[in-house]
Amino acid sequence: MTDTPPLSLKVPEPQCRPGDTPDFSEMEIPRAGAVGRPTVDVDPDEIRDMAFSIVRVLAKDGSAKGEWADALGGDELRLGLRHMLTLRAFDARMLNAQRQGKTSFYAQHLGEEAISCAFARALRDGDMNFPTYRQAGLLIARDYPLLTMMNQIYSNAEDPLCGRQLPILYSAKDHGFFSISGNLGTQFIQAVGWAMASAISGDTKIAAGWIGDGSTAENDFHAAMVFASTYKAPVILNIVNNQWAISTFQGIARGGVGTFAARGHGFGIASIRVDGNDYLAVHAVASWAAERARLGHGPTLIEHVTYRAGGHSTSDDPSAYRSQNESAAWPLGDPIDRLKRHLIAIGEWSEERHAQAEAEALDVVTSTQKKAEAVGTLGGGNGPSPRDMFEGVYETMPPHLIRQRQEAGY
Amino acid sequence: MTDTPPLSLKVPEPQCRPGDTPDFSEMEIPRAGAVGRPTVDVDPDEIRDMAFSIVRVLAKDGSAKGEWADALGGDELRLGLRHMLTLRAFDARMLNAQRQGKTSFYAQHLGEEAISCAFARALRDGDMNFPTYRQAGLLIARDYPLLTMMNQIYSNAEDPLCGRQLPILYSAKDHGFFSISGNLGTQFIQAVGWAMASAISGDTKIAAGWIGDGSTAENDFHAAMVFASTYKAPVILNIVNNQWAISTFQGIARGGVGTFAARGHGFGIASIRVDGNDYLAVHAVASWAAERARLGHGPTLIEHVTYRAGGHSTSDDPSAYRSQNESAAWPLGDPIDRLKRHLIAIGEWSEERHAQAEAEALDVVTSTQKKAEAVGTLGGGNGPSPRDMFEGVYETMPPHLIRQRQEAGY
Amino acid sequence: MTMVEAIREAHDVAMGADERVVVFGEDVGFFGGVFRCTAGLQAKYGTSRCFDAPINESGIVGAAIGMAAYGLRPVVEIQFADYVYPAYDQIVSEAARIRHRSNSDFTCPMVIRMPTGGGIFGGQTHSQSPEAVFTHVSGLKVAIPSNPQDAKGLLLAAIEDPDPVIFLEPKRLYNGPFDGHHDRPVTSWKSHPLGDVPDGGDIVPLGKAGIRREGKDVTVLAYGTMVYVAEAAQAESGIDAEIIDLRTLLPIDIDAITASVEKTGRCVIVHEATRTCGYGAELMALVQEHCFYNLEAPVLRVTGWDTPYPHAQEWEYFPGPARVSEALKKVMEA
Amino acid sequence: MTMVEAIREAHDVAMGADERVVVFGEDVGFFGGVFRCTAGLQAKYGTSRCFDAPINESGIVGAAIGMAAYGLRPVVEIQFADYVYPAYDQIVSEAARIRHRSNSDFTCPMVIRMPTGGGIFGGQTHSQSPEAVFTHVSGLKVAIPSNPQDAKGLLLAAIEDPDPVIFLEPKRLYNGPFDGHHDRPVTSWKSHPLGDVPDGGDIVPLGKAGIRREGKDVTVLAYGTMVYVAEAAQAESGIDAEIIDLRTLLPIDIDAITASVEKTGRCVIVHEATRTCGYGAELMALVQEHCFYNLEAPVLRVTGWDTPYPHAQEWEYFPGPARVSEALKKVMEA
Ligand SMILES: Cc1ncc(C[n+]2csc(CCOP(=O)(O)OP(=O)(O)O)c2C)c(N)n1
Ligand SMILES: Cc1ncc(C[n+]2csc(CCOP(=O)(O)OP(=O)(O)O)c2C)c(N)n1
Ligand SMILES: [Mg+2]
Ligand SMILES: [Mg+2]
Repeated sequence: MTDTPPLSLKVPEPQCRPGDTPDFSEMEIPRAGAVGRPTVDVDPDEIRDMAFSIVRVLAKDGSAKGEWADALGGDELRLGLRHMLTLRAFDARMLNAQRQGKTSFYAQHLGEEAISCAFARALRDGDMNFPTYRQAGLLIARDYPLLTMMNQIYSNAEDPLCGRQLPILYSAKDHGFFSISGNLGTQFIQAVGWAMASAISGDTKIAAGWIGDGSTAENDFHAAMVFASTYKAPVILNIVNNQWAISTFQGIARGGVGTFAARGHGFGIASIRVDGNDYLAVHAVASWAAERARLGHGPTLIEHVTYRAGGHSTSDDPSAYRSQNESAAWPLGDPIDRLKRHLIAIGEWSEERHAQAEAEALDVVTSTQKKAEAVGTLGGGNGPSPRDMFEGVYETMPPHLIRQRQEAGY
Repeated sequence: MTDTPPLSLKVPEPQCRPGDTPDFSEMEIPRAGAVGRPTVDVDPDEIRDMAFSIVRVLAKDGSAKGEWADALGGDELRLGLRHMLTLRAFDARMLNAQRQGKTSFYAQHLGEEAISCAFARALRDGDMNFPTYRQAGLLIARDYPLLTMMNQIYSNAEDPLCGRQLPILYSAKDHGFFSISGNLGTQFIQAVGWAMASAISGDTKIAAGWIGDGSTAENDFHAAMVFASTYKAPVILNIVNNQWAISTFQGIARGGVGTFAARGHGFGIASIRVDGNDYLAVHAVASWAAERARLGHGPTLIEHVTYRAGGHSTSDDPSAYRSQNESAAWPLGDPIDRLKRHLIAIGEWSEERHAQAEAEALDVVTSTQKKAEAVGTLGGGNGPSPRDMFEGVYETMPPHLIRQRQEAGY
Repeated sequence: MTMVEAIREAHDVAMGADERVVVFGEDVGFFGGVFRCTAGLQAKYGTSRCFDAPINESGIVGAAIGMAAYGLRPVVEIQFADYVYPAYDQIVSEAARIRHRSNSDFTCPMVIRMPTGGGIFGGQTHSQSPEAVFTHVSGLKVAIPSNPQDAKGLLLAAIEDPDPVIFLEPKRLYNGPFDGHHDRPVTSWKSHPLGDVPDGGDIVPLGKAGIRREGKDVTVLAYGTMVYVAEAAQAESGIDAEIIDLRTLLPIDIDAITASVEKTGRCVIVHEATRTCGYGAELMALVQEHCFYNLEAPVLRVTGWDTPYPHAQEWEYFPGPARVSEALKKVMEA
Repeated sequence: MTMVEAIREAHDVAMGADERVVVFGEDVGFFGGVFRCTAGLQAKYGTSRCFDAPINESGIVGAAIGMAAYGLRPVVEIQFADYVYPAYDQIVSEAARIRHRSNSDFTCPMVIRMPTGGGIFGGQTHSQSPEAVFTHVSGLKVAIPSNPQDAKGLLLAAIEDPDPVIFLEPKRLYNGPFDGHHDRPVTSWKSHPLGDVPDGGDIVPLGKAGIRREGKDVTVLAYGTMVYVAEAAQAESGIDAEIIDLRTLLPIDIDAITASVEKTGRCVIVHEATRTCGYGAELMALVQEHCFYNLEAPVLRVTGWDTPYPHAQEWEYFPGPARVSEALKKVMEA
C-alpha cells in the first residue's frame, strides 16, 4: 500500500447544541404494533432485528396495537397512571424543596416515568432490582412509603439510612430494591451475581439490573454481559437510553453502532429495544423478559428509548449544552399523556378524572411532605445522630472505631 | 405467569477432559477460499457473517485459494517460514533452559507461530503493537536480536530491562513492540489510545492490540471496544483464540455466542475470523485491516483461531485438565507444516531445503544461546546490578529513593 | 482569580505552548467539565485536543497511557476522586510501572486530575480523599494545591513532568478558601492574596512544601482544605504554630518537615481522609524516623473518622478548627 | 499438612457445613486453582458451588457481592494479589460500603482470597503485597496467616464473618516456612509444629495477634513470610526479641502491640510491601500514639524498597534476615 493521507480523530457530535433546531427525523420509529412478539424461548439470533427496531404499543390515536398489547385491564392501567402522576408530583415537590435548601441534591425522572413504573409491575415479590437514581418508580409502583423516601431526602431523624447516604440513593430490600450506589455501573454485574445466586440456590427469583446510556461505557457493563452470557443468569439487563449523560450525548457512549441494544449481540443475549415512553410496551417487554428468565432461558438486554426532559440533577443546567426545544421535539411524546390518551380512547378515563387524579397525586405528595418536614429537613436540627455514622461500618464495631467514636464525643 | 420450576446455574463445560476422546466435529470450518474479501471501506454490517466464518487460504493439498490469497512471493513466504522455524527453535531451547534452572519462567508459542510472524509483516515501521507474552514472532519477524531476547530471559548483565521485568515480557519500541504487561487485558485499551494519539497528531501510523481468548473477559476489553468504536481509532484489535486460558476452556470467556469475533458487532466494528494456523490467511487479513485503519475507516477486530499445543507456561501441566490427544485432533493443523506444504506445492521449496532450514534455525538459536549464557543466566552471578532496581522508577530519582538505595548499600 | 480559573488557565497555557498536550474526560469537552475547569478549551483548541470521553475512568486512563506512550502529554479529568477506583489498575499496574519495567523504552508523562475532599454535602461518593492509595505506589507523583496560585503552578509543573502525576483538587476550595466554619459567610478568592495568580507559565515545583505560617511552638502538617482549618485553629488557639502546606505528597519534602519539627519539637498532622493507613500515618512515621530525639510530645493526627463519608453528619466527620485547636492544645500540654 | 492443604480443608469444612458457601475464581473449578487451593471441591460439591470464572477480577468480586446480597457466602480467589486492582472499585466502593450505606438492609459477607508476597522469582506481577490499599478502607477486614494452623482457622473465621474479608495468603509459605535464606534447602510444613492442623471447624478469631516468641528487649511486629525472617534474625542476632505475628491487619490487635512495646520499649516493624504509606506506617503511628512515653529508641521499619518488585534482584529487594538483624542491633544500640 502506498502512502496514506494524515489520520484525524473522529469525535461524535450531537445533532444539535444550544441555538440549533432539534431534528429527530434521522431516528427510525416503527409504527405501534409493527414489531412482533417472539416466544420467550426464542434463540437470540432469530430476533437480531429487534435490537434495531422499537417495540411500540400505543399509537398516536391512543389505541393499543399489535402482539405486545398485552392484557392489562383498566384498573391496572389506571393504577399505572397514578404511579406516574405520583412520581411526577413527587419530583416536582422535591426539586422545589432542594431549591429551598431543605436537601442537598435531587434528580428527577421527568419524561421517564413509564419505565420504572411499568417495569415494577412486571416483577414478583422477592425479585430484586439493582437500580440507578432514576428508577424511583420501582418503589412507588410497589407501594414503598413516600414518607420514608422523603425522610431520606431530608436526612432527618427518621431517615431509614440514618443520614449516611445521599438523598435518593434509596435502599429497600423488602421492596425488591437494592441499595443504590453513587458509583455508576457497579451494580450491573451485582444484579447478575444475585441472579446467579438464585439459580445456584434452586430458587425461582430473578434480578433486574439498571444502567444509563452513558454508563454502558463503564467496564462493569462488560462484566455483567460476560457473566450473564456464560452462566445464562436469570436476569433482565435494562439500559435506560434517555439520550444524555449530563452534558454528553449518547453517541459518545454508543459509538459506531446504531443502538445500545446491539451490545447484546456480541454475547448471544436476547436484545430488545422498547419505546420507554409507552407504559404498555415497557410492561409487555419486561413481562416477556421476566418469563424468559424465570423459565431458565437466560438473560435479556432491554434498551428503553426515552428522553431526559429535565436537567441531569439539581446541580445541572442543560441549557448550557443542549437546545431548550429538544425536549418538545422528542418524537416519543410524554408517557403520562400517552397512557392517559389510551385510557380515554378505550373509555376507561376522562379529562375530568385525569385532572382529579393529578390533584389527588399532588395532595398525597404535599401532605406527605408536610409530615416529613415536621420530622425535619437537612441541617434543620432534628437530624440523625452523629453516632449513626460510626454504626454499621461493620456488624460489630471494632475497638478502633469505638475509640474514635469516643474521641468524637458521641 | 404461574409457578415456575427451580432455576439452576448453567456452567459451560469443554467438549473433552483428560481421558475423553477429543471431537472437533462441531467446529464449522469452511474450505479454503470460501470466504470472500470485501473492500477495506466496507460497512461492518455488510460483513457480519465473517465473524461466524473463518478466512482460510491454504487448502489441504497446499494450494492457496480464493480472494485472500494475496501477493506474497516465494522469498517472502520462505522468510515467513524461517521466522516460524526460528521461533519454534527458540521456544524449544528456552523451555529447556528453564528446566535447567537458567531462568525462572518461560511460555512457548507452539502451534501459534503463524499469527505473530505473519502479522508482523503486514505492519510498517513506526506502527506499534501492544502484545501479550505469546507474540514473540512480532519481534523475530522484524529482526529483533535473539541475543537481546535471551539476555532478558536469563536476566543477565546485558538484559535490556536490567533484570527488572520477567523473562519474555519484552519491550522494544524501535521494533514496534510495546512493553508487555504481566497484567492481562490492560494493553488493549492502551493500543486504542496510542492509535487515537496518532490520529490526533495527523500521523499515518497505526496500532495493534493483542489479547487472548480468556482475557477478552477482562473489563479492559470493553474500554478498548468503546473507545475504538466511538473515535474510529486506527487500530487492529487481535484476539488470539487458542482454545484455552490455562485450565479454562474458551467457552467460559465466550459464553452464549458462537465466536469471539462476534463481540465486535455490539460496537459496529468490522470483525473477521481467520485461520490462525494459516500464514497466508493471517497475513492477508492483517494487511486488509491495516489498510482499513490507515485509510481512516476505523478499527478491525480479528479473531485468530488457533490451538495452544503446548502447556500454558513452564508452570503448567495441561494433562491435568485436557486430553493429551486434543492437540493432535485439532483440525487446523500445524502452521509450519502447512506453509511448508504450500511452498513445496508451488515449487518454491523441498523436504531437503526444509530439513536444512530447520537445522539452520536451530543452529542460529543454539549459538546465540551460547553467547547469552556466556554473559550469564539467572542467579548465575553476572546479573544486573541491584542499583538498577532503584533506577527508572522516575526519570530523576527522588530523595527518598536515593536514601533507600544508600540504605541498601548500592 | 478562583482555583477553577487558575486550573483553566494552566491548561490554556500548557495547550498553547505544547501541541502534545491533550485534554479529555467526562463532560470536559463542549461543556467544560462539571466544575468548569476546562471551559473554553474545546472552542479554542478544537475537538481533537479537548473532547468528551465515554464514562469509563479505566478507559480514560488506559487511553491516556497509550497516548503518552505515543508521545503526547494527556491531561485527563476524573469527575470526582471517588470515581477513580475503576482506573486504579491502569494507574498502579501500568502508568506507574511502564518506565521502570521497560527501562525507559516507554514512559508515561500524564496528569490525572480529580476533585477531592468534602465540605459540599456530597455524601460518600463526592467527598472522598483517596491520596493514600496513590502515595503507596512507587512510580507515581501526587500533588494537591490549596490555592489558585499553587493550583496553576503545580498543574503546569505536573504537565511538564516526565512521569505520571495524580493531581488532587480540593473541590471545597474551588471558589474560595474554607476554614471549616461552615456556619459563616463563604469567602471568595478575590479577597485572598493567593487568589492573585501571575500570568504566564511559571511553575510551582513538585516536591517542595510551602510554609504558610512561621511559628515556634508546634509544626502543623496539612494540605488542601486543611491548610485553612489549621490557620483558623492557630488563630483561635493562639498557639504559635508553624503551618506547612505540603503541596506535594509524593515525593515528600522531608527537609521542610524535619527543619520545622526540629525547631518546634511538636507536631500535629491534619487530613480529611480516613485515619487508618491514611497519609498521616506515613507523616507520623517520617517525623518519628527523622526527629525522634527532638520530639517533646507524641505527634497527633486529626483526621476523618474510619467510616464512609456521611451525608447528614458532614460537620461531625469533617476535621474542623475545633478538633485541630484541641490537638494543638493537647500537644502543647503534653 | 501444607498451607495449601489447610486452605483446601477450610473450604471443605465450610462448604460441608453451610450450603450457602460457594467458591469460584479463575481456574479454581475443574483444575482446583493454579496453587491447587480448591482442588477436589468441584468434584465433591458440584459445578454450581465450585466453578471456573471468566478472567475478570472485577466481575468475580462484583458477582460475589450480588451473591452475598442474595444470602450466599461467596469465597472467591484472585489468582495473584497483583491482579486484584481491577476489582478495587467493587471492593472499596461496594463490598466495603453496602452495609453502612444501606443501614444493614443489605450486607456483604464474602471472602476474597489471594496469594501475596514474593520469594518465588515472580517478578513485579506475581510478588506484590498490597495489604495497605485495603487496610485504609473502612468496612473491610484484612487477614494474613503465616502457617497452616492459622490459615485454616482464620479462613474459617473469615467465611463465618458477616462482613467482607480480604484474605492474603503468603505464597512463599504455601509449601513450607521460609526465613529468607534462599540459599539453604527448602523446609516443609511436615517438620513444623504449626503444620499440624486440627480437624474440624475451630476458628482462629479475626483481630487477635499471636505471640510467636516472647522476649524482653524489643518487639518485632511482623506478618506472613516476615514472621520467619524475624525468627531467623532473632536467632542470628541473639537479641531477646518478642515476635508478634499480627495475623489480622484490620481490625488491628492494638492491645497485643501496646502490651509488648510497653514491656520492651523498643520496636521493629517488618513487611515486604513497599515502604511509603505501607502498613508499617500505620503500625509506627499506633506505637507512637499508644507507647510514646515507653519508647527508648526510634521505631524502625524494615520493608521492601519503594520500587516495583524486581525479578533478578529479588534477594536484594526482599527484606531478609540480615536487614532485620541489623535493625534489631540498631534499635538496641539507640
Ligand atoms: C463511576 C462514576 N463515574 C462518574 C460519575 C459521575 N456521574 C454521575 S451521573 C453521570 C452521567 C450518567 O449518565 P447516564 O448513565 O446516561 O444516566 P442518566 O443520568 O442519563 O440517567 C456521571 C458521569 C459517577 N457517579 N460514577
Ligand atoms: C489481570 C490478570 N489476571 C490473571 C492473570 C493470570 N493469568 C496469566 S495468563 C492467564 C490465562 C490467559 O489466557 P488467554 O487470555 O486465553 O491467553 P493465552 O495464555 O491462552 O495466550 C491467566 C489467568 C494475569 N496475568 N492478569
Ligand atoms: Mg442518560
Ligand atoms: Mg488462550
